[in-house]
Amino acid sequence: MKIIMAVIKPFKLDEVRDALTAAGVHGLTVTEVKGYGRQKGHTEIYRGAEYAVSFLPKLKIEVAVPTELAAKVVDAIVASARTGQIGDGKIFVSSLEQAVRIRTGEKDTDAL
Amino acid sequence: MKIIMAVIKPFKLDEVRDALTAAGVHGLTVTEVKGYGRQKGHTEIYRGAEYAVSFLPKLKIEVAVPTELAAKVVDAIVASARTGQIGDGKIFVSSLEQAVRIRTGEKDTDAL
Amino acid sequence: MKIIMAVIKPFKLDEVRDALTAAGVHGLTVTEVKGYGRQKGHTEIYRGAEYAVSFLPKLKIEVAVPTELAAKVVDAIVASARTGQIGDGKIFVSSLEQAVRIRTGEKDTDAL
Amino acid sequence: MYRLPSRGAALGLAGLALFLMSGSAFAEDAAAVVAPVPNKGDTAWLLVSTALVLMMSVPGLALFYGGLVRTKNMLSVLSQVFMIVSLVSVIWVLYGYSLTFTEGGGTLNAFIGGFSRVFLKGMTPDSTAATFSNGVVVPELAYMAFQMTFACITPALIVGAFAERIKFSAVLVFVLLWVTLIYFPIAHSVWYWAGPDAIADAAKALAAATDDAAKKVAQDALDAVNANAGYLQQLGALDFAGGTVVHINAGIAGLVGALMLGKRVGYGREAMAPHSLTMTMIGASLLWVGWFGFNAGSNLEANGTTALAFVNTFVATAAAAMSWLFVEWATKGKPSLLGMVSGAVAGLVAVTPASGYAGPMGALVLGLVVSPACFFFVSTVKNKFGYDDALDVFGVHCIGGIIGAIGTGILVAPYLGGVGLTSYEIKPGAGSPGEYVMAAQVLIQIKAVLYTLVWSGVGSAILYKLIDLTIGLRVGKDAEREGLDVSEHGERAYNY
Amino acid sequence: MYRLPSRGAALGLAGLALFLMSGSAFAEDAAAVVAPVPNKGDTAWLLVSTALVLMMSVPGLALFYGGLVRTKNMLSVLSQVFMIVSLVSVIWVLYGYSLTFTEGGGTLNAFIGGFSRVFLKGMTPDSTAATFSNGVVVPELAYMAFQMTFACITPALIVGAFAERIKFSAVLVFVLLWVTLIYFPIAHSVWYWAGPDAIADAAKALAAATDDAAKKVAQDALDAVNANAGYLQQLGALDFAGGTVVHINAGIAGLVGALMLGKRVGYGREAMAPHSLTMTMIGASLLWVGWFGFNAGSNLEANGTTALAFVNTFVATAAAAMSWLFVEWATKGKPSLLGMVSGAVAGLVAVTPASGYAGPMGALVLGLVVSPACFFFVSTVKNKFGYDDALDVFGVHCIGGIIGAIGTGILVAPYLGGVGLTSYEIKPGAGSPGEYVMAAQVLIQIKAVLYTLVWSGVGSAILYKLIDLTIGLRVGKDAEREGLDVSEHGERAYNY
Amino acid sequence: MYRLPSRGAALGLAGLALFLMSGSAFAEDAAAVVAPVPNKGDTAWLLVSTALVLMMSVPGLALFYGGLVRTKNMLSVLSQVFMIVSLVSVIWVLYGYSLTFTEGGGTLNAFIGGFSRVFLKGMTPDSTAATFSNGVVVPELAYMAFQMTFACITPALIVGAFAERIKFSAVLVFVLLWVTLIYFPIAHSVWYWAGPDAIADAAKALAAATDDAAKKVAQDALDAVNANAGYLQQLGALDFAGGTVVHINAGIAGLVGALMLGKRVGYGREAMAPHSLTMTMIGASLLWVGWFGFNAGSNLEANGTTALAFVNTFVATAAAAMSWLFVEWATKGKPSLLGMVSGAVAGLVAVTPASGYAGPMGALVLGLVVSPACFFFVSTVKNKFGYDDALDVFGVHCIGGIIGAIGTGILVAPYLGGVGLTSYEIKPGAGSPGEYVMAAQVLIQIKAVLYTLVWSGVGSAILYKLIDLTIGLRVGKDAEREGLDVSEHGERAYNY
Ligand SMILES: Nc1ncnc2c1ncn2[C@@H]1O[C@H](COP(=O)(O)OP(=O)(O)O)[C@@H](O)[C@H]1O
Ligand SMILES: Nc1ncnc2c1ncn2[C@@H]1O[C@H](COP(=O)(O)OP(=O)(O)O)[C@@H](O)[C@H]1O
Ligand SMILES: Nc1ncnc2c1ncn2[C@@H]1O[C@H](COP(=O)(O)OP(=O)(O)O)[C@@H](O)[C@H]1O
Repeated sequence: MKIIMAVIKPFKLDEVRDALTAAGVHGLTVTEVKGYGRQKGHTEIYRGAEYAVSFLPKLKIEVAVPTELAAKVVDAIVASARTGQIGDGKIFVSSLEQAVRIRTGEKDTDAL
Repeated sequence: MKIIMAVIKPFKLDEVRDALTAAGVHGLTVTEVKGYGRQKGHTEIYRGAEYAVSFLPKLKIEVAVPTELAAKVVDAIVASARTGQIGDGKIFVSSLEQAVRIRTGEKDTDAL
Repeated sequence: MKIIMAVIKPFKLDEVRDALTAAGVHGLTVTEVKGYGRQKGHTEIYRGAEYAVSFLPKLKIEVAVPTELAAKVVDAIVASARTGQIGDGKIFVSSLEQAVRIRTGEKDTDAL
Repeated sequence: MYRLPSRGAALGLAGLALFLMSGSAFAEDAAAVVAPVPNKGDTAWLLVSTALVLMMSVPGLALFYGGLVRTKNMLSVLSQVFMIVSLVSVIWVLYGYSLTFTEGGGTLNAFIGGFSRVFLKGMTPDSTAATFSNGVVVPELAYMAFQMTFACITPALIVGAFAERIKFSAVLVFVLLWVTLIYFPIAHSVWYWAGPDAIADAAKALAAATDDAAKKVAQDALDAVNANAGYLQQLGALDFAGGTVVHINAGIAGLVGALMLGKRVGYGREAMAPHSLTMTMIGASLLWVGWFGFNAGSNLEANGTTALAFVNTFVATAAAAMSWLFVEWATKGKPSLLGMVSGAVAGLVAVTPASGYAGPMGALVLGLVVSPACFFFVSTVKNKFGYDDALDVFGVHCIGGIIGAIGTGILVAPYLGGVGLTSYEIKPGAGSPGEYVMAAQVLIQIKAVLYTLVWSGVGSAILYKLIDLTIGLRVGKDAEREGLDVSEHGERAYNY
Repeated sequence: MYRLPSRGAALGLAGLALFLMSGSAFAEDAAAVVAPVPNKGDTAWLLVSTALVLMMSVPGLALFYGGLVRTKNMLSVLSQVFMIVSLVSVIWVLYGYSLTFTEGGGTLNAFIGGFSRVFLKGMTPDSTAATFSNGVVVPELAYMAFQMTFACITPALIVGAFAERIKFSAVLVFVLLWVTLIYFPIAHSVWYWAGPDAIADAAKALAAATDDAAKKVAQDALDAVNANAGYLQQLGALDFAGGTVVHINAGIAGLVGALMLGKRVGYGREAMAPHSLTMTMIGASLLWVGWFGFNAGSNLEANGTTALAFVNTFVATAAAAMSWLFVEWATKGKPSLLGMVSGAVAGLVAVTPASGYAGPMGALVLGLVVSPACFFFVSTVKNKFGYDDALDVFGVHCIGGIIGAIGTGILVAPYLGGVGLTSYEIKPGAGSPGEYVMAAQVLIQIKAVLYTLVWSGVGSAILYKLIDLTIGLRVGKDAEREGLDVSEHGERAYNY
Repeated sequence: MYRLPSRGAALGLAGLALFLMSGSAFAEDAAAVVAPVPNKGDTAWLLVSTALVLMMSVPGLALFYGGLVRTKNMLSVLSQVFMIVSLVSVIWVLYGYSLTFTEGGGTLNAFIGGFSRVFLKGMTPDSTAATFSNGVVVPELAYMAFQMTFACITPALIVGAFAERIKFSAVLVFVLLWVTLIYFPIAHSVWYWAGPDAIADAAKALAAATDDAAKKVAQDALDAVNANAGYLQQLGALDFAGGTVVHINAGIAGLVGALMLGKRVGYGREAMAPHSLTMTMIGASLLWVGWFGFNAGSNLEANGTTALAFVNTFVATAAAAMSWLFVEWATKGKPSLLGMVSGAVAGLVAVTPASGYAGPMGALVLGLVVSPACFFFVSTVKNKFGYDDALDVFGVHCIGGIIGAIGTGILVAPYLGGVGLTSYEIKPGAGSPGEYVMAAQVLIQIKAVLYTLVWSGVGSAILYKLIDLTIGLRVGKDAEREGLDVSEHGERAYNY
């Protein structure tokens, strides 16, 4: 199994979710994160103090999939999350050794 | 070493923490996340607009453990986080190559 | 490639970011988390009710790097995030199989 | 707070001036001819006070309570308070005002009013209501609106006791029944009377009576006027702005509700920290500000006594905030904001019945005393007995109300700086000091407290039971876990 | 709400007393000598009302609206409202008050005032303005300030319609033009008149005229006084506190704006849930509290009619909150807080023109009726036609305003508990019941509604177009995605 | 704002009417017999104003400041403000009012009052206090309460300067000492006088004196009355509502505190963005609304001058909000909400001393001028000198206060639309225009500013040092990192 972690632009969530569902993924976990990268941020001024804000709001999606689905899922994310502008985000794929469904105790691909 | 990531129902946190402590784990990291899965969400209506909310609040627990403790920890989570109802969550286990304690620079199992 | 996850004290973020940039890292992702460990928390009292708060605010940094950079990055984090006091945090290194830049579809080290 | 049967014809200022110019002596018989006209300063003050008391409920109380619950129940608290205010104000104009402030039938009149003002029948911009001063009236519509806000906030206070677990529909039905069967009767018992001018007129007639037969008739008439009052009013209970009517009444109803609904899921096991003490602080501050309308507005006029009630409200609150702070600091090690604002509310509650009667130093002492008592209840008694009075309605409002009610009987003492009792008979046409015996007054106050505790406690228990057996009081366990905002209202408070 | 040319010399109370003491009869000619002095109760009330109406805008309306947008646009809404209030109050003292409440030139006077009060020229603490009552005046500065708050809040209402996408600079320019070309003329049309004393004086002169020639002259003078009024005032349109001037006016301008700016990026596709219903509830509550200043303050005096307007405002709001709740509960399955507070605002809007005219039961019915209508517009009509009136300015303010304006024509009926029409001619020197025919009055009300819809609708469209062609109305797509807070103001609302 | 020794016997309206009816001439000797009674409109206004000023502190100022700190210090700010208000109001009734507004002993009287009103001794609902008008009084309790709110808010303003790092206990001890040794003396110096009636009586006696000996005696008596006033009052310094007493006083104390406590950990290195500009905006709005009580309430009566102070407060604020906006827009590229509300507060500060003296156009100019000055201080001077005046107490309140104080000396000029100076001697019994020379007045104003800067600056420095050496001023570094909410109060503001 693989665990795929993708950092995307927040407003792309619904599209990505739909694409993943279409790709046969039934569950995922989303976290609000701040990203730092090539995309430049903005400056905020509070009275005298100026702050360069270089961390931008992003969403991190984590989805565990059977190995054979991994490539398809990566493609689905790329297709649905892309706007073509800097800051679209990244996908990171790692191997996953074990998955357990807490409710049933089912293991591995049955648990996904 | 293994890094175990578990998605659980928020109100189960204290029980899981206690179970992990009992299993010999001394540290863990928790993140507020939103989960999408079999558990169905709810509908919110704001004046004319209806939104189907399918992302539900969950907590993600990350805990790094020596390999030999991994199975015990997984069991402890399953036992303490289970309510038997849909949405209890998942556990994902991956291998961890290195751990460092920032304060001391200790490495690997010493760092946990 | 490696994916490095570090849990640090929140006010150390800017220093760590600078250290990472100096080490040649161009992007990272940050999450607000709560940490439980040796560092003891505090007690909160709300009228009659006392709560022992053992989860403390931390930041989790995730950064994907080419394997050859990993050690340097770990050292940079240790150096910049350390205060020498309990609760400075941990660094966890795992192997990363694939990285994709969503905007361009670039793969692996090109994507970082 | 008293109501006089409205007078049909209110003359304008010009009329008064004409009268003054008429050259005739300012004789008593002439005075009887001219119905008093409201002073515009009084009217302005009473209307402002009314707005202030509304502000106490929404957003004041709603935020004070809302900040203390968990995020997932924020909207449920706000909704309950907002809808209670709406519901009760509609009930009030339909029949509540009439049942509370008009004369009821025969002996029933001691406990409940009648129907002469149902749908505000016969009330016009010219209708007037009595004040505490002879010859001083206010527009009855203003008086009605002012009293409306009291009827609105009292049941809203209750919901804090069973927050985070009650059905919204149950709240509405409960409040409808509760104001009708508990609040209106108690308010009538405490506040209904014939007004100072009726007493003065009867007393004057008595003084003017020459032969014995006429004296007897006049005495009977005076007795009838005095008997035309609510039960606790007849007893002589002092409650300037609602210690019994509002706080004890709501506080005991809350406790009973908390007991009958049972504890929240996870109570005592899971952390239930307030989701936003910022909101609680805003709410407490607005309660403080609005409470000037509540207490000083209860004088109905804008005079020196109003200023006294205002000052007392200010000082008791400040003193109580401080004393809670120091008690908490000493016993728990840290002075908390929630402690301060809880103390402030306790002080406001305690000074409510005393506000127009005590002197400023008396109010200060009352404030210093009430907080430790309430603190003890919310932090020790509650934990000991284990009832889940979620937002301490009993510990703060009922206990604070009792201390205030009894304290009023003490602090009204002229030798303690209080204003003493006022008699409208000794010098008819002007209030003058009546006889005051502390022990006697304290006893009366205790009776009024017990009367309220029993009527409201038992009555509320019956109502809760009734609702539980019909539509049900409590949401399901899953709905409670999910939070009432989503499960009952289909919304979330925050989407940051 | 009317303005009287200020009187140069206002005597103090001592002067009045001296006059009263002079021994001469309180004759009409003597009365003409003494300029009326403001009653301090009236002044206090009017100033409090002014503060309350400011509180409606900031923080009230700002929070009500702000809570409904997404986090990233919170500050933009707060900024727009705050700056509109600031900008318009400066414009108001520079020339707005003059254009609205002084006599304009010739026939133009039906539509716009003149320049005699530009920069508040000639206004001193002693200047006075007329009220609805003969011989009763208030300090003109207080009257000016009160009216200022109306001019401030009206354009602030509009911004809800095109929230989350308009340029800040465009808002400022639009508001500058809009108040000048739309608001001041409409307010003048509805509220400008010569005041009751001018009518009374002319009517008295007519009554005193003996021969035919004199009668004709006097009649002409009376006609001139009556003609010295805004167009809709001359028509006889009733708008106690601004149903047409404020709500319909702003509501239609909002709709046109929403149409011309187009939908928000992602509208209908992305979730746009309110970021903080807590803030919305605070805002709605403060609107309710402040609206007493708006409606009851519009009586300018503190008397029984003020109390009536107060009560009507209270009751209509409560009824409307309840009726929205129940309609929503029935049709959508859950009673939401946003529903309740939307209903409350709809009730406040509807009762605004009627507040001093209807009886409390009339107001209650108005409240019950307005919510279902507004609910239908925001939940059905809007979705059907697909315009993005982001915060339902049209659905609540315009629709609610129309129902209120027409309802006023009905509910003013004495046989429905209303106060009827007032004539200042029949008994010169005292208002007395004028002739009322429901159908005729309703027709007048409809005319006033249409007049406002057309003037404001067309006028606003032209202004939007103009701005779009010059500095541009809308921010870029990226700026909109990022949120106006950061892109337009360089700040974020929350850094938790 | 001045206090008159209270009069034992206040007659009711009936008494006044009787007097009017007595047929005797309204002669001066007769007038002396009848003690003036408060007008209910004045009383209503003064009490409302008092409530408004309390609202400025809690929740107004607390939110304004609280929103600007980081989440972890939110409750500490709210707690400090709330407890300062509580503490100072208790001190005020115990001895503060007496020290400020009664006659002190001998030459000391120029700087501090006496003990005749300790514990509010001898104060009853019938006690009255003087206003600015001859023969017009208000209930002394209302006056006392109004002034109390000024004493409460002034030290609360200071805490913004050293927010996020001071010990809670240090705040309490500092404030206790500071109000006693700095605030009461300065308020006495500026506001204590014998009242207009005392001057009128003495002036009348002088006018009535026939021979030289009697003239000398009468002149000496008049001089004594005039000398029975605070030092700056004797100088002739104008401070309508507290530019020196409140804002300069607090502003300089804040700066000294910021310097003595040192910078926050991480200042200049870590981002310290406001945690909730929403709260700051709510706070600023409530400050605006409440400030009408502060400024227009300071007239004590509800008359045309009150309306003038009200209008000035409104207009200066709006103008200052706009001018900050445009300066910031021009220099930093974006118009921020924080800028607008900072400007609004600067405008409120500047207009405070001028509010009852300037004309509306003068107030407008004052508003336009003050913002750029304050903006320069908070964005350039502060960065340049590197002091950590966390919430810009110095930059806004002290600088704004200085500009207002000096501007008052200019804008009071009748030829600039101001009301000029008032003399109570020229026409005894009625205020009339006194002699005004701009240069002289401006010099007096500058003296008053310097006096305040020195007294408060030096005095505060000594107090800080004292506390630092005893209980310590600052929390430990870890406690500061963790945030004062948890480390000092054991709570968190938000648990979302
Ligand atoms: N090396 C990295 N490790 C972890 N996250 C990264 C890394 N580089 C970028 N990111 C994440 O990806 C987001 C987008 O990256 P950015 O360089 O701004 O644009 P792009 O992906 O278009 O090249 C960042 O905001 C950050 O959250
Ligand atoms: N494939 C997956 N990858 C990552 N997280 C998942 C995945 N499937 C489920 N989850 C997480 O687990 C939670 C529970 O899953 P759900 O299907 O609702 O119930 P259950 O675990 O009882 O089958 C989800 O809310 C989501 O956070
Ligand atoms: N086994 C673990 N797995 C995951 N996170 C951990 C683990 N142990 C500690 N942490 C994280 O590291 C943080 C610091 O750990 P702690 O034991 O308090 O101090 P130190 O790192 O100095 O030994 C914790 O707050 C927690 O977030």
